[in-house]
Amino acid sequence: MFRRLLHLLFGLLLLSATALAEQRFPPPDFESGYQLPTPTTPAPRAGLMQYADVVVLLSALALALWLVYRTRSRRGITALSLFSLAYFGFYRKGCVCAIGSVQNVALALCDSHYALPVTVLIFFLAPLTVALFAGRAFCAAVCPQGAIQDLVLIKPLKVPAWLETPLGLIPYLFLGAGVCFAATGSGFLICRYDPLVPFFRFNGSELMIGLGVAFLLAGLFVGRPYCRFLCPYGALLRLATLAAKWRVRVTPDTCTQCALCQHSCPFGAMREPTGMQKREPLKTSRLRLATFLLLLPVLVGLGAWGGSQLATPASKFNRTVKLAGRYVRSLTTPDRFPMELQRVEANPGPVLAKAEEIRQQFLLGATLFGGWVGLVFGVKFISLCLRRNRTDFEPDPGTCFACARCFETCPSERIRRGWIPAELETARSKE
Amino acid sequence: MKIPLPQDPLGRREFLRGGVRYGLLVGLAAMAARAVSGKRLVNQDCTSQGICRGCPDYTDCELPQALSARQAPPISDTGAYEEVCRIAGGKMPSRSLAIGPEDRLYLATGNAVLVLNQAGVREQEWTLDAPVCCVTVAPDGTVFAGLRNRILHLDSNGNRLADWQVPGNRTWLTGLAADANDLFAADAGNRVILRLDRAGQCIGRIGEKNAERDVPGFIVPSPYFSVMIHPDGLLRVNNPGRHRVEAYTLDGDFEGAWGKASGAVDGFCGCCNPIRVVPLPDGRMITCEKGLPRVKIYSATGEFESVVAGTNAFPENARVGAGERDADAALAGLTAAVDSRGRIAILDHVTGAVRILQPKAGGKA
Amino acid sequence: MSTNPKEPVNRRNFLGAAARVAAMTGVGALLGKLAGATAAKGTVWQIDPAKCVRCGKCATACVLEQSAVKCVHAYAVCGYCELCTGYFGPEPNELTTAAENQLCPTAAIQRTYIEDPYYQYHIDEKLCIGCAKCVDGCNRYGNGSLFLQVRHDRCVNCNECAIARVCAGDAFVRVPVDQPYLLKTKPTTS
Amino acid sequence: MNLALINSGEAGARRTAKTWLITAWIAGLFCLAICATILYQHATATTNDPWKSPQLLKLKTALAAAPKDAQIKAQIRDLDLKYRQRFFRRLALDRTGGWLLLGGMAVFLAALWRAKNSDQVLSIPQPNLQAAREALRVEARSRLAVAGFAVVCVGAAAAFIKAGDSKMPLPQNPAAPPVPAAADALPPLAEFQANWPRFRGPDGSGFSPKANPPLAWDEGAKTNLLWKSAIPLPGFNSPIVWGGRVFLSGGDAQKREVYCFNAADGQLAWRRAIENVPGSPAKAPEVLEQTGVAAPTMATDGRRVYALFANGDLAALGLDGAPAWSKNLGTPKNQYGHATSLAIWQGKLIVQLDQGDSEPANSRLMAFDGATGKVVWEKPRKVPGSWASPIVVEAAGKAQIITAALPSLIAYDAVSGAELWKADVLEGEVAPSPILAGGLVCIASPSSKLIALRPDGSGDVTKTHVAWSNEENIPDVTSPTSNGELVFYVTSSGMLTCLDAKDGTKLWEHDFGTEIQASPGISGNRVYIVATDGHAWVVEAGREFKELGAGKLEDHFFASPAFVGDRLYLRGNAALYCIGVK
Repeated sequence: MFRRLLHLLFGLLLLSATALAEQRFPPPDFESGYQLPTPTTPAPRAGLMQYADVVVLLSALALALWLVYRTRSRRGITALSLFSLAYFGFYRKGCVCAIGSVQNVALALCDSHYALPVTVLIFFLAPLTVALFAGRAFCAAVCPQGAIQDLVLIKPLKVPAWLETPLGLIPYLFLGAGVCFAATGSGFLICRYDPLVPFFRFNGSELMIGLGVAFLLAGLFVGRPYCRFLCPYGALLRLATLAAKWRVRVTPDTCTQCALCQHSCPFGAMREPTGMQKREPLKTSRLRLATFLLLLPVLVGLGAWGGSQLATPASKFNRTVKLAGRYVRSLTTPDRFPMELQRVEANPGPVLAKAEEIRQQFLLGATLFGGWVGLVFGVKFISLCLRRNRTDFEPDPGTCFACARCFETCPSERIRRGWIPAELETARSKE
Repeated sequence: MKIPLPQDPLGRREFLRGGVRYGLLVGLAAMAARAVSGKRLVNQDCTSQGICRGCPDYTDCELPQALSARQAPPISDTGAYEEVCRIAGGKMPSRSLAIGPEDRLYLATGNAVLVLNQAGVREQEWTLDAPVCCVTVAPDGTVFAGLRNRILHLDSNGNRLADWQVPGNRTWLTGLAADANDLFAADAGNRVILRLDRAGQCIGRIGEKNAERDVPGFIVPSPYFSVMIHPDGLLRVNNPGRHRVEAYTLDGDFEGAWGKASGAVDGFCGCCNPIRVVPLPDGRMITCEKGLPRVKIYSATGEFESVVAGTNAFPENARVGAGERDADAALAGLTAAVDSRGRIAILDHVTGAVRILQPKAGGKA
Repeated sequence: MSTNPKEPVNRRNFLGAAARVAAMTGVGALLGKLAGATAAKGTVWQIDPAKCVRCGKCATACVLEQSAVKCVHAYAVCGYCELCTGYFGPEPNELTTAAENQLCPTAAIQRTYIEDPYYQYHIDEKLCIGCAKCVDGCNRYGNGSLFLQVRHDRCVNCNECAIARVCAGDAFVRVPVDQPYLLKTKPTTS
Repeated sequence: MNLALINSGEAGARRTAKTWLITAWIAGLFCLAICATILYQHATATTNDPWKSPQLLKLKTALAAAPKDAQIKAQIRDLDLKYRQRFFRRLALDRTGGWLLLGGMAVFLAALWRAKNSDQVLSIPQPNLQAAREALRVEARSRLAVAGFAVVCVGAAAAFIKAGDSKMPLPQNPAAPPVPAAADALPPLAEFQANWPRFRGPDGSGFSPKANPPLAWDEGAKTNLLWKSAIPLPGFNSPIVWGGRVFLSGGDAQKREVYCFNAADGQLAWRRAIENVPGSPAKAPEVLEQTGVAAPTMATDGRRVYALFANGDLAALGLDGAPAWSKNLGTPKNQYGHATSLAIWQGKLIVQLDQGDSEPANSRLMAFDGATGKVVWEKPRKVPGSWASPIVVEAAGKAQIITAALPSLIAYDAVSGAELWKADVLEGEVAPSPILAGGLVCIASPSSKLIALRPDGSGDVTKTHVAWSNEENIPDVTSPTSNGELVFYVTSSGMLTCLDAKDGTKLWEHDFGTEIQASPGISGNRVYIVATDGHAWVVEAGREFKELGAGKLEDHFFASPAFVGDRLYLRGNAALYCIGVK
């Protein structure tokens, strides 16, 4: 605090000093009394308004938790989704969002030149902390990208479980790549390839608008394709929910195992009771588990090696490395757009050195990324061999978006709400 | 029958207790991490990733070193002159050049006047108390150095003979010329040529707009304005806004003008050229331009004769637009001077280098 | 740590609690690590005019169809020339406002006569597309009073600026939100 | 059991559903129409934006050709207005279109949602009797699918690596200027002349017309000494310079090495030991200490550098130090040690390998292909060992290699190696090299006379083509230098003499009074003379003696200076010095 005050004072001193020293070459001496206009400088959105965004985010998160756990209201969730879409989407134009904040945090950790705005840090941490305790309430109704997909979902088709498993790995890979690029200062991949943001802005490149339309059209039939098969922040939240204390429970009462909730879930998040599953011979499954456990370090090692091979081609996506490469090539063959090369030609040493430094960073980053990919695959193989005991239908907290669709289909919930008479239920249970 | 909610609502006390515990945990971890990673201040550099704090200050910029490190091609292919010598520039911007007795070079660089001998060896360095905008050498060997609104009269060893304040808050001196009795100062800020006597008294204002005397007035959009005494006894002043060179008597009568706006080789390019005019002993005139940095020779009557040095001889100068920094610190530009042997010295304001050109043997020069 | 006393302490709950504690410790560590690297003020994108090379990509690379970058005129630096190289193309046919003489492709510069021999040049922001043609003309020959700036009434302040990514001069910088412009004229003069 | 029907009547629900469905259709079509309009506008307008319309550009060019044509002006104005209006119309349409589309989509979704809801029939799913078996099958399939996806990822990564060309076009040492890719085409002549590619400069006469090094330097006062870098092994060869790099060789009885320094900062960019050369003798040659094993100066063609050592090792290295080829030519029999430098001409490496004491023994002149090291041609020479270096000059319409040895100056055709002419004018131990001075070949016969010959003869020209000769202050070791107009030469005792290149008349002499072993050089209009004890003088290359400056370094100098750009490179016994203005 004190330091900041000092900075402020110093800044003021400096400003007044330069004001005294400054003397500009005088413009013409107009005889007609013409007064020099001053250029207009429309102010950006005030800095304080960012904190309003934070307040809205935190309130929406709290409200979503309340709607999911207390009122269990699908209608309320839909309403909040609409609000979030309007506020974070169309009003705030999708920036800054929790999904992109991952990269800002990664950059701030690796680049000492970058100052991370506090608001971005909160956007990163708040949904994550909530997920650590109570699941993906953020995805349910606060995230505008999720909201727009949830709202366009008209006729959900089931994605076969065997297909869903590998596709569900993509977010982890995207997360790894996004962090690797951000940490090396090579750009924000996740923001660049966010297909839904162009809708919020009514503007965007042809490629991104096309991708966005494709995702929304697919979203008419496949529940939340971006959230499930691409969103890197979703991958983080999915990991966080492993530790979640509270989970969404479908039935307020004992589960009647009617499977209605499983059918109502458009995201394939409902897990059936294990009693209905057939068991393999214990020996087979144990052997398989042991194999995959042994395979895990191998996969990580292979991934790391493969990743290190990716380093050089991937580093060419970095501007500095690309520029240095162009400069070196331009020594033998003329460059098509020499304007960019001017700042290297004047003094190539620092740029070449910087490019080399970034390449080294990429070597580390890509190796880690490769190891991460190996880990993701290895853990997935292992998890496919593990089986938890479930007595009731319950949502998988990692994939459940807490959208509250299943609540209303549960007969017990309908009875609780008085939508069907309790007698009917008791009659049924007597049957 | 009322079925209760599936989970027991979280009690307030329990919520608070949990909150405090986790809060403490997070706080402890944060402090530990901070202690381990050490304090880090966000660097204040302006990089594309970094954040730029505070107002940028353009005025105190040194010349980018890289620029001066570059090597411009020698002047030889074009025109009637060839480069015989090049004196490398320093780090500070150079703004003016004059040639004095024994063909010494007087270079206004930063806050100083440098005196170099013919071979480019630095003989003296006179540090003054403000940036030197222009310099000239009187026939008696004394030197006049123009600061923004002051003129210093120095003897040949740099001792101060006089220090004259030029009144007016718009004053911005950019050119000086001296004959045996008078000193002419080009004041770009007030768009006027001042005539001063040896006591520093202003005894005439030349070229102010005056319909009665048929004086059109100078248009000087930027601090590039100079005056020279022509061998025919008249003054020659560049009027950049009108793209021409104008002739005045020492008393301020407008005697005529020549020059036209054109990017072609015989005209003056851009919006405000020429930036300087220098007479040769035989009455012909050297003109300097910026934008397309080039030095040309016109006959005494204003017919284009030849190119001394073309744009490709000054690649750095061509690249640096005036707007790269505040217009006050305008970098681009060339200054020419002629020595006793008819050789032309050209100062490149951007690199600070001085090129000395001599007429090609057998060439028409 | 704070398992619900009403819930039985089974393996799953215990593991969950342990993971939570670990995760929250991680969050704390992250906070500590970033403690010196945060800024309370937000930042916005801006062009450093000293670095701009007038490559023209501002007009095409912005996520907005009509770019958020527009030309700004520092009147105090302007020479008010009749032959303005930011307004007229090279070798203008006549010094008039006719279309064939203008450099600006969208006729966004308004030229008005003030007095002999001075003319005022004013940017009509609604029409300006940030193509930097006038900026190049003015900087190459003139005083450089025309320069590009990100206009914050239009900029959506993307997390990663799409123009910054392709800027030939690497001129885009993040500036504090309370000093959002890098103008060529300073606010105060003596 | 049908729970939904408890809430609503079936028929009513169907009717409502149908209404909503129709609404959805209408809204959907509306959205499509808007999309189509926007797309159409984009397709038609983008090519004709006012700033890239080829039509407008063409008209403007036409106007420049005919500046008075009012019709063209009118056309430009019309077209300009049209395109601008269309451009801004398109922008406006995009904005409003966005909102209309949003509205349409909202209606479309709401209607579809209502249609679906009112049509909803909730029924308890029938228990799936196969569920248990399916669960196992799904698990197995998932594993397969994950494995398949892993394979896809690996494939994608491999394709990425392959497409991305995993070689980085960055130099290994970022401080060193990057090496141009080795191309078969040789660098242009201008580049050759701007550098210092061989002993005593591009043409071997020690003359650089454009270089402009400073006039004075002093190591003690630290003026104009840009850098100084220690040279690991000794050698009497002179530095050569190419593209911001300075090359030298050095060696002792055990090792022979080539060094590359960055001209920018003097850092040793690389050093390469020349070893494992096929046929190289195990024993070091017997050489005098005053000659050493690394007396021949290297040469470069801008693609590779070449080095020759006293044991006959000849090596070619890339500019980045990568070995290209090497061979041993047999240790030349030479009582002092082989000292003749390499010459280069159009990618051919010229090696003059004279040997034998007084009797000629296997002396020869060889030309190698620089890229491969293959012998292009080889000519025997009936001369004993010599220490002068050959030069390649363009004279009488031919590229001639001029060689000097006892007793003849012999010229060869550079293309074929055929002998062109010879002149028996030399005596003593031939160490000074020939130069070209104003169209004449100039050679010092050690301590006896300086002879200039017209290089346009054939056969024995001893009697016919001597243009002039002079016998004053003739050097025994150093070579003369010339700017085409004047010839300068300096004796070991420090006497500098200036002759007119046209007729050999002496113009002036000046005694520096100190030992000088390095050949002088001319840069622009200045002669640079470096004495053994580190003193140096800069003298105007004029018809009168005029000292322009002086230099002092704390070292001993035998090698010839190299002039490139604004710099002067000097090799001392201990270090390499770069003189220039900071």
